[in-house]
Amino acid sequence: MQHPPHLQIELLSKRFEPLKRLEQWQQQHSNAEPGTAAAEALFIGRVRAQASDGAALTALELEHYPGMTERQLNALATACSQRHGVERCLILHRIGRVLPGEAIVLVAIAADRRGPAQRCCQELLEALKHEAPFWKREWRADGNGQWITGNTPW
Amino acid sequence: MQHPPHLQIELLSKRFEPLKRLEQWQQQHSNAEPGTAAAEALFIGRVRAQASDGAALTALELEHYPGMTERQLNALATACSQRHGVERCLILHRIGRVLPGEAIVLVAIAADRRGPAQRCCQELLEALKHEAPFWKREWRADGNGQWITGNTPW
Amino acid sequence: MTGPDSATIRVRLFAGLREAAGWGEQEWSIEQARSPEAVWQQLRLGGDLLTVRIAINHTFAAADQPLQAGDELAFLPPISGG
Amino acid sequence: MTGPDSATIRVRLFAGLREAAGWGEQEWSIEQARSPEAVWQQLRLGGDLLTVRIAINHTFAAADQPLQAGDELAFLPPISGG
Repeated sequence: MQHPPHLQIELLSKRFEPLKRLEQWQQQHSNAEPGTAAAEALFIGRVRAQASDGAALTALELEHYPGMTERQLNALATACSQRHGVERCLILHRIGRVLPGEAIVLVAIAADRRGPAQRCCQELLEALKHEAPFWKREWRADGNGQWITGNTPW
Repeated sequence: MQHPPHLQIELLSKRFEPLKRLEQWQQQHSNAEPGTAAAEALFIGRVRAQASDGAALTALELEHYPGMTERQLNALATACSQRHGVERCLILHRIGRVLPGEAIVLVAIAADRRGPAQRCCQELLEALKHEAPFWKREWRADGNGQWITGNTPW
Repeated sequence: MTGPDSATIRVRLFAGLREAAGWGEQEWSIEQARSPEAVWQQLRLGGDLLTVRIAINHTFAAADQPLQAGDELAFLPPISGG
Repeated sequence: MTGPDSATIRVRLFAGLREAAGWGEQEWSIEQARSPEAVWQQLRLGGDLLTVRIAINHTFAAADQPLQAGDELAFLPPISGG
């Protein structure tokens, strides 16, 4: 077995630039162990301009459970990374008020092979959507804010 | 039905920076149709430091079939993008001499939903590995260069 | 051995549940909080507990798991992250 | 109607096949190149045609597809891209 996967998990209350953060993450990686991970599977999710009923969306509000959310993300990332034997895992997730077009989630997985990298990225994204305590409220142009119960179809 | 997917496919004989190219691709996107695609699934493949038999690798040489390779990539990307109903598809693939650690392939898919984006990215990567005419030769430190017959396990 | 002040649990509500109840955090006497489902019944929020997930001390838990003084009990409406 | 010079096809080999044959591109008379498998037999490269993919005019084709003057026939060893 190789050494345990490197995890980096952050909740961010301010806008972030996914590619900038990926650049930093890759840099750390290539400084630490040059040339190990040949495969990177990445996912970036952004806020849509429409609410789930099609109305114009002003912003998404993301509530979380401080302490438990971090703990759950860590547990999910550890389990998924070990199950697939990947080398590095990055999760960035916004909290608070997020505007249409802004990145809300970034999942990045580095592994030696494309299969484990892709499978881990996909499973971890599903896991955090359903098993990490986050709640979305859609704020509409009319000032109406409604909690979403459930997730978008896969 | 939405309009046909936007495809960008390039064979590159020089080193490229995946995140720089992704930035340009995202920019075009947000200029053209701001806020449409909420999901991006990305894959970056790099050259390993070891040959398939574990020996140190000096470089990978990539031969292709000018004309047919481009045509096949285009056909594969069109079919896959339409099958999954995704919005944008970027494929960058190196040709010629590629050094360990350098990016050899980038596949990026933008779609309205995470499922189609991820499935399309994954299927297109498999398709181009098996259905687009590329051949890899591993150059070792001892000056020995051997053609690879077949692909790495998924 | 323990004074009456320490024989409590903390109850937390989130998102729609928090707004329905009008509060997000309360101390409850352990006497009235033997299990998550006992607390839920007293909350009278009207929804079905089956649609709500329960966490005790930041870990998912069953509705009948016994509570102990000092525990943090949370009711989590359907999750929608990512 | 067509002169003898135009009644040819172009044969192309890649990677290991190109090196085994010692050439990558040749013109063949259509008389000797009625089908990909007929060409393959004359190449005497020793490998099994089942492990090789065939393309006619940049499109994958079957080993018995008839060839026509002006066609470009290619033999493709196992692909290893990406």
